[in-house]
Amino acid sequence: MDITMIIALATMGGLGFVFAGALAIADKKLRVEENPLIAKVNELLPGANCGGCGNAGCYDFSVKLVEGKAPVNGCPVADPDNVKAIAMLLGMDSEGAVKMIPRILCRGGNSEAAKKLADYYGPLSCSAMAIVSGGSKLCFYGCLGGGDCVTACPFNAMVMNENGIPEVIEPLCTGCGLCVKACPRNIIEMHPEDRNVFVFCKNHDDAKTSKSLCSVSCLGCGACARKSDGGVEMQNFLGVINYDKLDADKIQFEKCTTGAIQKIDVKS
Amino acid sequence: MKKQVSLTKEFVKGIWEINPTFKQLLGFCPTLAVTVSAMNGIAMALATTFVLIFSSLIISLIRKLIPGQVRIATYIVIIATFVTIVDLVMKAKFPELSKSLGPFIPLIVVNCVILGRAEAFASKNNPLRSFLDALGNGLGILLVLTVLGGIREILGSRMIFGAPILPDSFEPWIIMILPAGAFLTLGLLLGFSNTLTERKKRLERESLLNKYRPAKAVTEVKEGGAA
Amino acid sequence: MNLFIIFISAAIVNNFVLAYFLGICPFVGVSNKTSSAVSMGMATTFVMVVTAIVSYLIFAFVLVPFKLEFLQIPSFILVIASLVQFVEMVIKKVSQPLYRALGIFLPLITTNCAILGLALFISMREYNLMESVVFGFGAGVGFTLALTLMAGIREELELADVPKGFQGAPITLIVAGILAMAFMGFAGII
Amino acid sequence: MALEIMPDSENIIIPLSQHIGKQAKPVVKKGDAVKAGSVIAEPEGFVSIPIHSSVSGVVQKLHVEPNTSGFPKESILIKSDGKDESEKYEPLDYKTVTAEEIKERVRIAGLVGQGGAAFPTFIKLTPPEDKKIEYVILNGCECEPYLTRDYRLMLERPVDVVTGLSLIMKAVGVKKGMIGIEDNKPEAIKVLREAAKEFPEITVEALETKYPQGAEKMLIKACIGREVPPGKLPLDVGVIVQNIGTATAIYDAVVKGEPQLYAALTVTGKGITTPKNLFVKIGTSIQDVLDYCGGVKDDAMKVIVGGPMMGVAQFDFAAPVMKATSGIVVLTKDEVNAHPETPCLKCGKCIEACPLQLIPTKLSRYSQLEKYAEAEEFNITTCMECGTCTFTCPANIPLVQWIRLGKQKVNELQREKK
Amino acid sequence: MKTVIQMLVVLTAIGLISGGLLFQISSWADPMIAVNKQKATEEAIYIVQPEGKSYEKVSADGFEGYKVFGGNKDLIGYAFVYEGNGFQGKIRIMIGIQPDLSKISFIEILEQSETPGLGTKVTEEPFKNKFKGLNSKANIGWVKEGASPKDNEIIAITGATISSKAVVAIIDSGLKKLRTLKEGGKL
Amino acid sequence: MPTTTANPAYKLELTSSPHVHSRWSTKQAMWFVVISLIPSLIASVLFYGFYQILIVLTSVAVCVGTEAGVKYIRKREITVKDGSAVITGILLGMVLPPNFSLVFTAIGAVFAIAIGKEIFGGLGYNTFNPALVGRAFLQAAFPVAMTTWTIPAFSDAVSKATPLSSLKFDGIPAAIQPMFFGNIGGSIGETSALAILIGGIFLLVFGIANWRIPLSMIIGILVFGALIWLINPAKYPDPLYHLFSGGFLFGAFFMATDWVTSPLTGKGMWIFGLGISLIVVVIRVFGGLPEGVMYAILLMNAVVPIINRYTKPKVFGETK
Repeated sequence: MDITMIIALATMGGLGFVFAGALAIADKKLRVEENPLIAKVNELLPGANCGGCGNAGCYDFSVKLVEGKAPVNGCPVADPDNVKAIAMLLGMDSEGAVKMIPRILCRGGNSEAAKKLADYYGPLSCSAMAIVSGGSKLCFYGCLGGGDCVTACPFNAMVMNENGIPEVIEPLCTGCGLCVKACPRNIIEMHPEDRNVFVFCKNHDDAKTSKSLCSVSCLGCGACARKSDGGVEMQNFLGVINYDKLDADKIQFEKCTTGAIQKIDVKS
Repeated sequence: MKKQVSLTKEFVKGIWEINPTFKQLLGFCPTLAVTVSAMNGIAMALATTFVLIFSSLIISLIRKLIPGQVRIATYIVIIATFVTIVDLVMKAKFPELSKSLGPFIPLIVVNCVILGRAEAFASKNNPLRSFLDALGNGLGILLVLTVLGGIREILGSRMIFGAPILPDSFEPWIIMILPAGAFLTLGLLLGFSNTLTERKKRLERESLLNKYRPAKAVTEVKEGGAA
Repeated sequence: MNLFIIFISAAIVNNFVLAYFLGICPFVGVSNKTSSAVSMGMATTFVMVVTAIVSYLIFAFVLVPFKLEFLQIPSFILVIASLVQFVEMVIKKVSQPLYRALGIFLPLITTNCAILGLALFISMREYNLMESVVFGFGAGVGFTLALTLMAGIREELELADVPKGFQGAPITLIVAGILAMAFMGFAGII
Repeated sequence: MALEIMPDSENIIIPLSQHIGKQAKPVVKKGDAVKAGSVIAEPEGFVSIPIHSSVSGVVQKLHVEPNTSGFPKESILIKSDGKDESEKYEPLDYKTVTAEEIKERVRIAGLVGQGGAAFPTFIKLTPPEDKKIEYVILNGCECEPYLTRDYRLMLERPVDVVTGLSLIMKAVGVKKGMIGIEDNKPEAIKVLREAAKEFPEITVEALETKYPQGAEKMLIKACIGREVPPGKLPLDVGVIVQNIGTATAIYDAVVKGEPQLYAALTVTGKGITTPKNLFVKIGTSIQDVLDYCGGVKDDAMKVIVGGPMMGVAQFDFAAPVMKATSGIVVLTKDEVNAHPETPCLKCGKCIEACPLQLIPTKLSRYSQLEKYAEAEEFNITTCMECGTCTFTCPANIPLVQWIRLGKQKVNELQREKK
Repeated sequence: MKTVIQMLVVLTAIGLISGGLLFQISSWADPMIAVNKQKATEEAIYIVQPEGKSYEKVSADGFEGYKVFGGNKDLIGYAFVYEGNGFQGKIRIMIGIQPDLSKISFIEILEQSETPGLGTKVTEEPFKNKFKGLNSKANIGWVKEGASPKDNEIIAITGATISSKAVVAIIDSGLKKLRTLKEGGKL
Repeated sequence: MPTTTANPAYKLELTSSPHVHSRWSTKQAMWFVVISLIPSLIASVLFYGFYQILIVLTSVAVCVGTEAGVKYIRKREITVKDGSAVITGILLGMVLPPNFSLVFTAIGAVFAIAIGKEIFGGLGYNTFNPALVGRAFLQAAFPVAMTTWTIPAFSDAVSKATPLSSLKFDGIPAAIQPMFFGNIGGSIGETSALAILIGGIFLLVFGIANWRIPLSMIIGILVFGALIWLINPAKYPDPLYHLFSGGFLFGAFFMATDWVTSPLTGKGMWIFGLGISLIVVVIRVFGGLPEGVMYAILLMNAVVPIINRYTKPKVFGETK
C-alpha cells in the first residue's frame, strides 16, 4: 500500500473520528432538552403561521399544545385528520373539532342601505371609514363595504360582491376568524358549519328609524320570536337567536317583512 | 402518515412542481455563477445531478445506520467525496470545461439542493424513490440552468451553444454575461414563473367561486330598493 | 499595503455576493430585517475569519506536505461544519445574549458557500496566514455590507406595491442585480 | 366681527356626553319644565360633569340624536318657551374666593376645556399631589386658522380673561401666569397687557405666528422653552394650559355664578353668506346657526365643526352646538383644494412640517399596512393630529386619517397587552 | 454510550471510505491532469513560436522560460510566461520572442478575468496580432486609436484601454526581466 | 336614529381632517422639474445639434409608453400624466453621449422604467433613480457606444474625449472655462455647467429640490477633491476640476435631488450628499473608470433606507 494512501485514510478517518468524538462529547455536555413530541406535533400542523390560534406561529402553538396550554382544536386551519392525529399523539380526545365558518350578518349593500347626505371621500378601508363619521351609509351598525375582511383573509376566501357586501367562498375558508377581527362593525360571526338560521342584521335602532335607514334591516317587530319558544329573543329592537333552544320549524320566516331572519341552505 | 405517491410522480415533481430553483429557492449560487452560456449551464447541471443521484442513493442505503447527531456531518462527507470525484474526472477528461466552470465545481458541496434533498427525502425514503427524486430534481436544475444559460448567451453574445444565431447587426448586451445580468435574468424569470403560478391560483379561485357561491337563502326574500 | 488591497478587494470591489455569487442563499433568506442582517453578517464574518485561519493551517501543514490536495473539499467542509457547530454550542453555553444575537444564525452558515469558497480561494491564491485572515475578514465585511444594504432596501419594499409574483426572492435578485451594476463603478480600484 | 349673541332656537338638543369621560345621567323626564341653568343631568363617576339646560322650556324626550362628532349620542330634547328664565349660582368675589370654592364651582358649573378635547376643567385644576406645577399658561393663540373667537374674546373681555386666569392660578396655587399670543394680534397683546397691570404675576408673551402654535406642547415650548416628552402631559413639566374661552367661562361661573350656557364660536369660510362671531346657546342645531348667518352658499363643499385643520366634517345639520364647539367653517371647493391622491414620493415635506418631529409618511403607511408594531416604534401615539402634514403633502395622502386609525389600533393592542 | 460508539464508528468509517476512494480516483486522475497541463503549456509555446518543433525548459532566478528549437534543432527563440494585474484581476501571458530579443513572435493570453466582451477583447486575434513582429529592442508602448503607432507601439482597444495597457505593461516588464537575465548570461 | 336634514342645493363631502390643503401637488412639482431641464437641453442642441432632441424625445416616448404598458398589464390606473415618466425619459436622454443610437436609447428607456421603477411598484416606491438604472444598464450592456464622444460645435479641440477621460487615460487636463460653458466633450445634458446651474437654481428657488443635497455634494467634492489634490497637485486634478467636469453638477441638481430616492431628513441629506462626493472622488482618482457620479448616486440610493433609519429625528420632547 502506498504511503500517501495511508495518510489519506488516516486524515479522513481521523477527522471523522475527532469530529464524531467532539460532537458526542458536546452532545452529552451541552445538550438542550426538548420534548421530541413538539417536533412531531409541529409536523402535523399546516405551517401557515397565520396566527389564527393566537400564538406567535405554528411552532409556538405546538409547544403550547405539548405543554397542555392550548386546546387541541385550537388551530382553526388544520385539517380534521391531522387534528385527530395530534390528539392521538397527545393522548387526548378531539372533541368539537367542527369546522367554523364566518357568517356576514348584514345584507344592507349599496342597493338596500341608505346613503348619507355627504359622500365619504378617502381611503376605502372599513376601519379608516369608521373613524370619519362612520362611513357613507346612514346605518351605524351595518357593513361599510370597504372590504377589510377580504384583505384580512390570508386564504383568499372572501370577495366583495357587486352589491358591496362580502361573501365567503366556503371551500377555501379555513375558519381562522381573522375576518371577524378585521370588521370594525362586528357584523361577522363564526358559526359551526351546519347552523342554518341567522338574523342578518345588527341594527339596534327602533323600528321607525331602522326602516328609514335600510330596506332589509331587522325592525325589531318580534314576529319571529313569538312562537319560537325562546329560539329567538328580542334584545333592544333586534332579534337574537339562542341556538340552544332554536327549532327552525317553529320560526315563521314568512312573517319577517324585511327578510332579516332567514334559513339558509348549508352544504353538509 | 404521508400517503405514498406513485413512482412516476416522485420523479416528475422535481422538474417543475418542486423545482429546486423556482419553487424551493435553493442553489442560487451555481445557478447564477456558471450560466454565461447554455453549455456551461448543462455541464454544471449534469455534474450536480451526478452528485445528487449518488449521494441520495448512498444516504438512502445507509440511512438507518447513521445516528442523528452526526447526520449532517456524514451527509456532507459523502457529498464532498462525490464532488471531488466529479472534479477530478472533469479535470482529467474535460480540461476545457473544468477551466470554464472554474471554482464552482467544488462548491456543489454546499449547494443547498443536495443537502436539502438528502435531509428532506433520501434520509426518509428507500433507494429507488430517492433515486427517482434525485433524478427529477436534477432534471429540474438542468431545465433552469439551460434556459438561464441560453437566455444569457443569446443576448450577451449573440450565440447559442457557441453558434451565432442572431444577426451581426444585433449588438450583444454585455451586461448579460456580467454578474448583474445573472441576477436580473434570474430575478425576472423567477418573477414571471411566480406570476404564472399566482395567475393559475387566481383562476382556480374564480372557478371555485362560481361553483360554490355562499349558502343561499332558502326562504324567499323581498329585495327592497334604497330607503 | 498589500493587506489593505486584499481587504478592499474582498470587501467591495470583488464582493463575494455581488461579484462571485457566493452566499446567495442566506443573502436572499436573511435579508428581510436589518437587525437580523447585521447579526448574520457579524456571525458570518466571525466564522470566515476562523475558517480562514483553520483552512490555511490544514492546507499548509497537512494537505500540501503530504500531497493530499485532492482531500481539500471533504476535509475543509468537515472542519468548517464541525467548527461552526462547536462554536455554536460553546456560545450557547457561555453567553445566552450572545447566542440569541449571533448563535441562532450559525447553523445557517455551515452550508453557506461563501465560507467554503473562502477556504478554496485561500488555497488557490496561495495566501499566507496574515493575508488569509485579512481576506477572510474583508470577505465577511463585504458580505455584511451587501446583506445590510439589501435588508434596508427590503424593509422599504415591504411598504411598496411590488407586483405579487415579484415579491420576495425575485425582487431581491433584481435589486441585487442593480446593486451589482452599481458596484461595477469600483472596478479597477485594486 | 364682534361677538354677538344669537337668539334662542326653538328646539334644543343637549347631548349627555359633551366631554371626555363618562356620560352624564339624566335627572329630568319628558314633560319636565326647566329653566336656563337647571341641571338636567348629573355627573356619573369622577371624570364626568353635570349638564345644564341652556334655555327655559319643556323637556320633550330622551333620544339618540345626531352629534357633531359624527356619531349619534344620547341627548335630551328641550322645546324652548321663549321666556328665558334662568337659574344661577351665588356670585363670588374673585378677590376673596378660596381655591376649593373655585374648583367646586367649576365642577358644578360643568365647564370643559375649550381647546377641542373637552376635558372637564375641574380635573385639570386638580393636579395630582406629586406634580409640582409652576406655570399656568393661557392659550391666546387661536387653535386653528380661520377661527377668531379667542381673539374677539380677548379684545372684548380682556379683564374677564385676566381675572379668569388669576382664578385658575389661585385654584391650582401657582404664582406664575402667562398669556401666550401670536404676534399677528398686536391689538390683543396691547389690551391684555393693559388689563394685566392689576395682576403683577401675570405676563403676556408675544409668540411667533405659525400653525399649530396653539397646541399645548407647542405653546409650552414657545412660552417657557420646555418640551413635553412623548406620552407625558404638560403637568409633567409643571405647566397647566388653559384656553381663553375657558378663562372667561371660569370668570362667568365664579364671579357671575353662571353655568356654561353659551359656546363662543366663529362661523366663517367662503361658503357662508355672512361670517360672524357668535355666542350660541348650547344645543342649538348647526342648521339654525347657519341660517342665522344667512345660510350656506351653493358652492359649499364641506361644513366643518371645529377648525379646518382638526374639525369634523358634518353630514347632518341637526347636530347641536356643544360646550367645546369653537367654530363652524363652511368651505368651498376652492378652499379645500383637494387633489387626487398620488403615491408618496418621500419628499420629506411632512417631516419638515411636523411640529412633533415625527415621520408622518411612514406612520401612515405602517398603519395602512397594519404594521402596528413598527408604527408604535415610530411613536405613532405621540401624534396630536394637528393636520399640518396632510395640509403640506403634495401627494394629498390622508396621512392624519391613517395615523388616527393607527393610534387607535396601537392603543387597543397596548391595552390588550396589559 | 451505544450511540457514541455508533457515531464514532459511522463517521470514521465514512471518512475512511471517502479517503480511500478519493485516493484511488486521484491516483487514476492525477497523471492525466498532469498530461493535460503539459499539453496546454506545449500548445501555448507552439502558438507563440509557430515554427517551434521542440523546446527545453530553462530556469534562473526563479524565472521560468523555454528555449524553443526549430526543425533542425536551432534556437528560434524563447517562450516564457509572465503575469501581472489587469483591470480586474491577474493576467497571465505566454510571450514568444526572437533569440536576440529584438522582436516579439507572438503572444497568448493564458488567464485573465477582464470585463467580458470588453477587456476580454485582448484575448482575441486582432489584438494579439498587433504584437506580431513588434520591435522589442527597447521598451514597448501603446497609443490610442486614431494616433499612428511607432514600430514598438500598438493601438489600444477602444473602450478597453486599461486592459490593453495592462497587457503591454506585463509584456514590457517581462521583457525587461528577460533582458537582464540575458545580459547576465543566465539564459 | 333620525333622518338627515335634506338640503339638495349642494353636495357635501365627508373626509377626515384637515379639510384644507396646500397649493402644491406632485404633478405640478414634476412639471417644474421638466421646465428646469430646458436650459440644459438648449445648451446641448447648441453644442451638439438637433439630433440630441431626437434622443431625448425617443427616450421620453419609450419611457411613457413603457409605464403605460406596465400599468395596463398590472390593471392599475394609468398615471403617465403625473409627469414622472417624462422626467425619467428626459433625464435618461440627457445622460447619454451625444449622437447615441436611438435603438439603444429605447432599450435603456424600457429598462429604466420597467426594472428601475415599475417592478418596485411604480412612482414613489423605487429604491434607485430610474434614469440612472437605465444608464447603468446601457453602460454595462454597450460600453463602447456609451464611451464614444462627439466634438462640440464650437470647439477647436482635436480630442473627442471628455475632460475626465482625457485626464485619466492621457494625463491631459482640460481648461475650466469651456467646461463651465459646456464647449467640451460630455453627455448631452451635462456639458454646460452654466445651463445646469440655471435650471438647478430654478428648482431650489421653488423648493422642489432640497438645497441640502446639492450644497452638501458641492462642499463634499471640494473638500475631498482638495484633500487628494494637496497630496500630489501634479498628479491629481484640483477640486474645481472635479466640480465642473463630468456629470457632477447634473447629478447634484437633477439626479441626487430626486425625492423618492433621497433621504427623508435634513441630516440624512447631508450624509447622502457627502457620501456621493466621497465615492465620486474615490472612483475618479483610484478607480479604473474616468467618471463615477452615476455609480456614486446609485450606491448611495441603496444606502438611503439605512440612512433614514439612523437619522430618524428625535421626537419632540424625547430625551436621549
